[in-house]
Amino acid sequence: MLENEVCYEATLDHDFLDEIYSLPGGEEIKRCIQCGSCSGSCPQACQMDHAPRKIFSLIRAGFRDEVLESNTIWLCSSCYTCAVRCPKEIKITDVMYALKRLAIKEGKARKGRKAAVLSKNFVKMVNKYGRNHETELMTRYILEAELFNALHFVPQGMRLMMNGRLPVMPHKIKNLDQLRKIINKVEELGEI
Amino acid sequence: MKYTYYPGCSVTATANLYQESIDTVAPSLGIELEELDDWNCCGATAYMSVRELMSFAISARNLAMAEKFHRDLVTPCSACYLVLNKTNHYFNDYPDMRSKIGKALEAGGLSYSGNVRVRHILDVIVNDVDMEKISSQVTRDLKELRVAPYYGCQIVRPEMGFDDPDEPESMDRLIETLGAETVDYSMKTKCCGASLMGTEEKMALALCRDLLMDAQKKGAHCIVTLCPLCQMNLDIYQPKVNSLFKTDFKIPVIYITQLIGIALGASPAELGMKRLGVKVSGEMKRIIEGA
Amino acid sequence: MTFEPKIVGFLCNWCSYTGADLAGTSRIKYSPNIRSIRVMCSGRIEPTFIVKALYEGADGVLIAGCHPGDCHYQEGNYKALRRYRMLRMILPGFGIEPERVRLEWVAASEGERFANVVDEFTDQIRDLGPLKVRDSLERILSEDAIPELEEAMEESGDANEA
Amino acid sequence: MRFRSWKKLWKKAVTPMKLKTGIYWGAGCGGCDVAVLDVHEKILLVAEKMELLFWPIAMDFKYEDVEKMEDGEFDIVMYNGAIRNSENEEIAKLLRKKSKTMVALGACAHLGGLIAMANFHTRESLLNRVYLETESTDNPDSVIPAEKWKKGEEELELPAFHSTVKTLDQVVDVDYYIPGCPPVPDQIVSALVQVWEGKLPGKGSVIGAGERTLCDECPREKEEKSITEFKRPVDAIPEPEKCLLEQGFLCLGPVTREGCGARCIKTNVPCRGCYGPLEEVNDQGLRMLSALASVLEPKEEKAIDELISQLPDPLRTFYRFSAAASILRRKKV
Amino acid sequence: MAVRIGVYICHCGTNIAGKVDIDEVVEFARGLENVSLVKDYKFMCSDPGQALLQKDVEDGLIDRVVVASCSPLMHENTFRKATERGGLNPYLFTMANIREQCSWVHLDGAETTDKAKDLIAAAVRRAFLLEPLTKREVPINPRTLVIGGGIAGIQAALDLAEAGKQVVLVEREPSIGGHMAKFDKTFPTLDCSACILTPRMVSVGQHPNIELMTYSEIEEVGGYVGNFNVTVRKKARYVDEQLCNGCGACWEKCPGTRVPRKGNVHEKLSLGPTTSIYMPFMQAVPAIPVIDAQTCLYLKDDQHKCGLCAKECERDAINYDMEDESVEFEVGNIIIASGFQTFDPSVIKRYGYDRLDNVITALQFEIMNCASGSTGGKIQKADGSEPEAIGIVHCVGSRDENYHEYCSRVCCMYSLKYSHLIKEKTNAEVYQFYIDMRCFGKGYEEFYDRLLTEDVRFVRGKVAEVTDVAMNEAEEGKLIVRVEDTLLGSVRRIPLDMVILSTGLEAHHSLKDVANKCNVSVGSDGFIIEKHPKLGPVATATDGVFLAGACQSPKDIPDTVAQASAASSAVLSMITREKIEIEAATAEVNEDKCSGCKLCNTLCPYLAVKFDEEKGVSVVNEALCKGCGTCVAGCPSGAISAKHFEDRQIFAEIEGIFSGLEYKTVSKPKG
Ligand SMILES: Cc1cc2nc3c(=O)[nH]c(=O)nc-3n(C[C@H](O)[C@H](O)[C@H](O)COP(=O)(O)OP(=O)(O)OC[C@H]3O[C@@H](n4cnc5c(N)ncnc54)[C@H](O)[C@@H]3O)c2cc1C
Ligand SMILES: Cc1cc2nc3c(=O)[nH]c(=O)nc-3n(C[C@H](O)[C@H](O)[C@H](O)COP(=O)(O)OP(=O)(O)OC[C@H]3O[C@@H](n4cnc5c(N)ncnc54)[C@H](O)[C@@H]3O)c2cc1C
Ligand code: SF4
Ligand code: SF4
Ligand code: SF4
Ligand code: SF4
Ligand code: SF4
Ligand code: SF4
Ligand code: SF4
Ligand code: SF4
Repeated sequence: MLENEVCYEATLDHDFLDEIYSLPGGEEIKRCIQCGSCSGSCPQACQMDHAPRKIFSLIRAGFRDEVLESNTIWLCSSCYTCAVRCPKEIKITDVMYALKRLAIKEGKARKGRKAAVLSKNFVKMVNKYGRNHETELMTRYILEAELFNALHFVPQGMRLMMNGRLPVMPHKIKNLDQLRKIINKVEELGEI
Repeated sequence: MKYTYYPGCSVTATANLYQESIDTVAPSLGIELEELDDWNCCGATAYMSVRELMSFAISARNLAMAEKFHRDLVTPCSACYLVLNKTNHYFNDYPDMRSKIGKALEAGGLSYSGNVRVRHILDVIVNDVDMEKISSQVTRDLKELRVAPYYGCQIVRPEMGFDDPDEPESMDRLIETLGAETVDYSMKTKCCGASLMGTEEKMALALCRDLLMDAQKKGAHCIVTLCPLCQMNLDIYQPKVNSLFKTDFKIPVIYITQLIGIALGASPAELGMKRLGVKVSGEMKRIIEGA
Repeated sequence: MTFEPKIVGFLCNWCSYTGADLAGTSRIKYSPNIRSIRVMCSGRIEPTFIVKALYEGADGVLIAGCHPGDCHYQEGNYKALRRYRMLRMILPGFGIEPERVRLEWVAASEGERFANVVDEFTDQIRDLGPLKVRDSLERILSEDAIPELEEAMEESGDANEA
Repeated sequence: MRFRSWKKLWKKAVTPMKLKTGIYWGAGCGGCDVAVLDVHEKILLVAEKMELLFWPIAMDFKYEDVEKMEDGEFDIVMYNGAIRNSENEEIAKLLRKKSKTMVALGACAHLGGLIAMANFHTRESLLNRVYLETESTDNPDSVIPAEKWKKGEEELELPAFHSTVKTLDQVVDVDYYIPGCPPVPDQIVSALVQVWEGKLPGKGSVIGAGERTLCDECPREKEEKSITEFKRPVDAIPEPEKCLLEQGFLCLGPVTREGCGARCIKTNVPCRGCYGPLEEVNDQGLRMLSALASVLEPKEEKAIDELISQLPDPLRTFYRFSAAASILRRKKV
Repeated sequence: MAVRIGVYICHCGTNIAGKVDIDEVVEFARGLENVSLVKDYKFMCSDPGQALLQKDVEDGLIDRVVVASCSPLMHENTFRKATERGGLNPYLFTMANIREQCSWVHLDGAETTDKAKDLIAAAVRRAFLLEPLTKREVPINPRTLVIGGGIAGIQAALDLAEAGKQVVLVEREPSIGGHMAKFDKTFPTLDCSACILTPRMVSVGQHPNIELMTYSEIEEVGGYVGNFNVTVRKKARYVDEQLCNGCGACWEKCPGTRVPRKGNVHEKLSLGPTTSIYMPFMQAVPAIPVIDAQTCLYLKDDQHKCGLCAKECERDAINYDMEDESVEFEVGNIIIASGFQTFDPSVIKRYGYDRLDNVITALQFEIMNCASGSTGGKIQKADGSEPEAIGIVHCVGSRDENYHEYCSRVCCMYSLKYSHLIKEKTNAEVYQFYIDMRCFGKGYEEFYDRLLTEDVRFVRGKVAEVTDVAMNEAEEGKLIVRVEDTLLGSVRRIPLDMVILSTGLEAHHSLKDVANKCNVSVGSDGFIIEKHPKLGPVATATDGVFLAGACQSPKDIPDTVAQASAASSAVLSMITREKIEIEAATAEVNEDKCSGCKLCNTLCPYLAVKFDEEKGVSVVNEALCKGCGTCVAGCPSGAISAKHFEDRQIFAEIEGIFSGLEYKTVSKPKG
């Protein structure tokens, strides 16, 4: 829709801006002046479908799907460079997180499938043990997302293993029950 | 000086060499770290990508447990440092978050009032420890060693207040205190790709390449870092960078606490040096061992 | 007959009184229930004025000043705001609904707004009903009252003479 | 306001005859009577100048005896306590009739005093609370005292419990006021001296106190004020040298007449306002509210509300002693 | 004697009479206490209407006047004057507004008449308690103080001096001229800055009506409009202004270095000599050098090593023992024209200022480009070579929440100016990195248009960073600007030889202090707050203190000069009045009641309430008070009263409104 076509207002989602704006961390987004300081600063900008600045203009115009389906949000490495430089103090990185969550929730994370798989498994690890278990995490990730590419991960794994940096057994925290109660309570309260 | 210590998951696994060196040097610096009992994963950046409130809630469990000690909470991991601080920020500045997190903690029999100060171990070393005390303990002459301090992202950004987000200098100062020479290069706060290494490897490798290249060009013998993820990307993936970009980097990437240990005369074994992917060799080896 | 409240307005000279005048020059009609008193600045308005008006018979009191940032005397309106917020806190203790006192910012150009505010406020007070503080006070006191001494003594059988 | 030493004043006192004096106790705690006793050895000197005819707390003298007196026979009557019930009021009227000078002694007679905080309640709720609801009440039959009580032959009449606490001057004409809860003994003496020296100010004046507010005699350092938080003395210990208000402790000194010697302030406790406001001030509570609100720091409605919500019970703090003398006087029903 | 109030009810044609039953109201007014006379008339404001009340006053029939007619904002003054003409104090008059706030806004009916009655009753009660007030006038000292000798101060001082008025011009630097003296060319006309400025500077230096005090600072300002007392500290310049003739012999031999050398260039660009004794720039006024005591070999320590300049000076003008000196004088008005300073970009670390050679500020570029500057007007890199590509980075420190939120207004234009100047002098490519191009003045858009044809490369985007890390051959040894070209949507890396940071304008570091001393406030942006953004842009909330130039907000030279002339004409209008009437309805502290609690001390917007330490009470300076009454409502002792708006007067009005009800309260007059 974005390319080579007239964009009809009726096809846009004009509540999108307010939706993001009302999330914690999104409170400054309406003030973006499209200066491009964020895109200029972003180490991943060139690989992104839309560099951060454009994400904000898309949000403003109501291009909901374009934003949520873009690879942009999955290429953000949380370096926060954009956020500290933004002249309007927009918490760009936090907005990226919000978009990631929205994309996962709505099943629009196609381009971020791998990252989403990694993240989801990470959550599983933490919920299961209370801590991350990197060996299991990587194994699960490879099985789920990179099965055909598995060999690719071997050299690094080996290098870690040989230097005694990959634990075999997970560490379970003692009061896992407490952690689960907290998690369940959040589930019950609902996200913000 | 006594602190509550939050190691973070990586330090117990892929970054165990970091922990080893911390254990070795902390006593000499007069830093007493008491590990927070039964701490859990802070959620890192991954958890936050799936569930926000939940990630803050589990992260706050640690803060709640730490609060009763009335001491600063110290972590060596930049990601933990960021996440715990961010939890504090969202907890303290967004009333809705605060009340929900509060309720969740309550379900676990905990409560938190938002008053734990979370600090990175670098902050503690450069700001709480007397620099002269460190320099007086230096036994190895590192004057010829050219060290490229690599700060990475999450210790200085978003602005945490103990150093400049664009031009941090606390580690530079520390390196000089240890008698080594800092290499002034522009990439010291540029991103290494972080967790993208898992999902978008090529992109992350390119970032590592730029970084290694700049450090090498400016004549660095080694890169010093303070984040498990940075260290892994630059160290374990260095061969991959070489094969992909036809480069020939052999730059050891060590932790700042390892460098401190070296300067103070600790043995490589005590510092976990043998666990490095890219081993110390050449000029650096000569300087360290020759001294 | 429906109850017609009496409302006292305290208006600052520069914005609100001028705004009220503008409603006049523009011939905008509004309820005749308000009687305004002009002061130079909303910062001059003391809580005693408001309470005094309620005591004397007002069913509602409107305070109006320049919008924040526009005060002719820079910050008088902020002082008015703070006094107003505090006064609202204690009025219920005297059995008076805080809604009977209202603070509004009315600019010199807001004649229509002034008229609307008065209409709205009048309706609101009309719904609340009459206040009649003094009525209430006098009624209560008369229940308490004992006859003047002389009468009392006479009634009790001229104790003096005994 | 500086007072001359009472001794010097004493020597100059030249009233030929002893003043016929009465002291009466209305609805009060008895503190004012004790304050009169607290003049200690000076009470003897008082006795030299005054003939105490009537003082129920200290001597036997019946109401009938008063009733028998000539109108205006008392040179001076000092009435302490507020008007709470019909007896208080009746006797106030009687004493007024029998005295040349009527003095309201103490905060209760002057302003209603502490007990006038009852005016924020109705008579019914007060009686219910006291006789039925308090935690320590044991009243299985839910008896509330009646004004008339009859058992067999015996008939007992209790004074009627008024719905509204009044100041003395709300029921009789008052010539002078001696403020304080309780008044400072020295001040009582110096007020009496004024009486027999015949150096009284205009009718209706406050005597035995200063002409400015307490801040004037308060020894603390005063600076420009900007209040960002409120604290209670239980929350923190005030710095001893600095103005309490500036530290966030709600001190009523600015709206309270001086003369007490800043008793509370000197013990690091904020003034609670017992000496009442100055003459020009119509309503002590509102005046304090206005002054206080003027110097709060925040400007935004939310921040203002947040700050003032830290005030513990503002109504009763502002009107601790002066509810009955305020413009509105009581809760409207 | 009993008070006799006269009530005059106006019909205003049918404006009032059409809605309000005049007869009924007249009847009602007659019944009011203390009213001894009631009249109604068709047009009270007409001459016969005024004569009506004037005569009754003259005849001694009444001693208080109430007119029930239109709004006081309309005719209060008219009737006050009539009252005064009749021989009564004008403050013994008051009005009831039964037109704007009654007949015009309500329907025909009993309510409207009732309201008119209430308003009249209120006015009558108020009139009963009114007190006579005397208007006071203070003379205006015709001398004016101008603080700051930039183009704003120069213009204002000359305007006044030309009109024959005395001016004292105080400048903190050794020479007047301000920023403009550092420029070579000015936008948009590109006229030579020195050519237009120097003659004015000289006129200031020579004008018989201007007393010039350079290298001086304001120490204290007391008093009020028309009568300020000023204390100025003249800093020691170690050169006697009377003796020196500016020959320059001293600095030619001076071994001290104010601006040291680094390689073959100076560490800092400088307009004047880089020695310890120096002239700020060659056209300086006064043309007297000054010794920089920090670097002078004689003055910097007790060794007194050098002393060469004293030997060189044939007129014995050098005086190493000179000390700061205090001067006091009186003026009637003050114009603050102390300008701005530029933003220090070293805090934006990613732009590399202070770290990377050839990253310079706009002001440095101005000096570099100035024919009399240290490079002789040559645009060159730190190593002396000519740059091949220059980038100009807009909005440095401006429009950025991390630094200054506001737009600095002039940097877009001077950046364009630089493009042109660079193109004129070198073969370099020029890049403009901008967020928005703000060219709104007369001839500005045309200037932009012209630059578009001069092959300047425009890139819309805020520069992310300036780095020296080369990614390819072409970038080797260059400064690289990384920026998103937002119009293309792609990130660009542009290799350059020189980067000019268009630093914004910010309030001068001394401005807050000057403002404090002059009793005016600065806003959150640091600039002085004008009286009204539209209608009082040259005045301040304090009478007698005016503003000109960039101390009010960033502005360019045309706006600065316009404002300076406006300020001087505002001052002239004050001076020609000779006297100024001071508000009579002011606040007043009853010293017998004030406890010195200081609660009121922060309340007055004009700082009119001050604490008198000696008496231990607060006092209102009536010359400063404007009668808002804020302090009155704040005083817990009731020690402050608002003349003409006293508590009891307002209480009486309230009682009046309700006097129709069964119960009545009557406030008593004072005493
Ligand atoms: C890099 C740059 C280029 C510019 N180019 C142009 C241009 O081409 N065209 C254009 O129209 N505008 C230009 N401007 C804007 C122009 O500089 C201003 O409009 C003008 O200088 C404002 O004059 P001023 O007198 O208000 O302030 P200033 O020029 O700053 O003068 C203020 C004077 O007051 C003195 N002073 C400061 N504080 C005190 C004190 N406390 N006591 C006594 N004296 C004090 C200062 O020393 C100074 O001499 C440019 C600005 C900059 C920064
Ligand atoms: C749509 C619009 C919105 C604006 N909004 C704002 C705003 O929000 N804020 C702001 O600051 N500015 C605003 N402006 C700008 C503002 O209108 C002008 O700055 C201002 O009106 C200029 O005032 P003036 O007296 O110079 O001119 P004018 O307002 O044009 O007044 C000139 C007067 O001269 C009379 N006149 C003309 N020729 C002759 C003649 N030959 N003989 C006698 N009389 C003559 C005209 O009839 C007119 O009464 C706005 C402008 C426009 C067009
Ligand atoms: S840096 Fe901030 S203001 Fe600029 S484009 Fe990005 S989000 Fe918008
Ligand atoms: S935080 Fe994300 S979007 Fe921002 S600069 Fe870093 S990678 Fe890019
Ligand atoms: S406010 Fe209280 S503490 Fe402060 S000066 Fe007044 S009496 Fe003293
Ligand atoms: S300080 Fe205040 S409360 Fe205490 S005795 Fe004095 S007047 Fe009463
Ligand atoms: S005395 Fe100072 S100013 Fe003079 S020539 Fe020597 S160094 Fe220069
Ligand atoms: S004038 Fe131009 S460069 Fe200066 S702040 Fe405004 S927009 Fe930026
Ligand atoms: S507020 Fe009143 S009592 Fe206090 S210092 Fe000011 S004038 Fe005096
Ligand atoms: S009335 Fe207003 S202007 Fe006058 S002194 Fe008081 S606060 Fe200041």
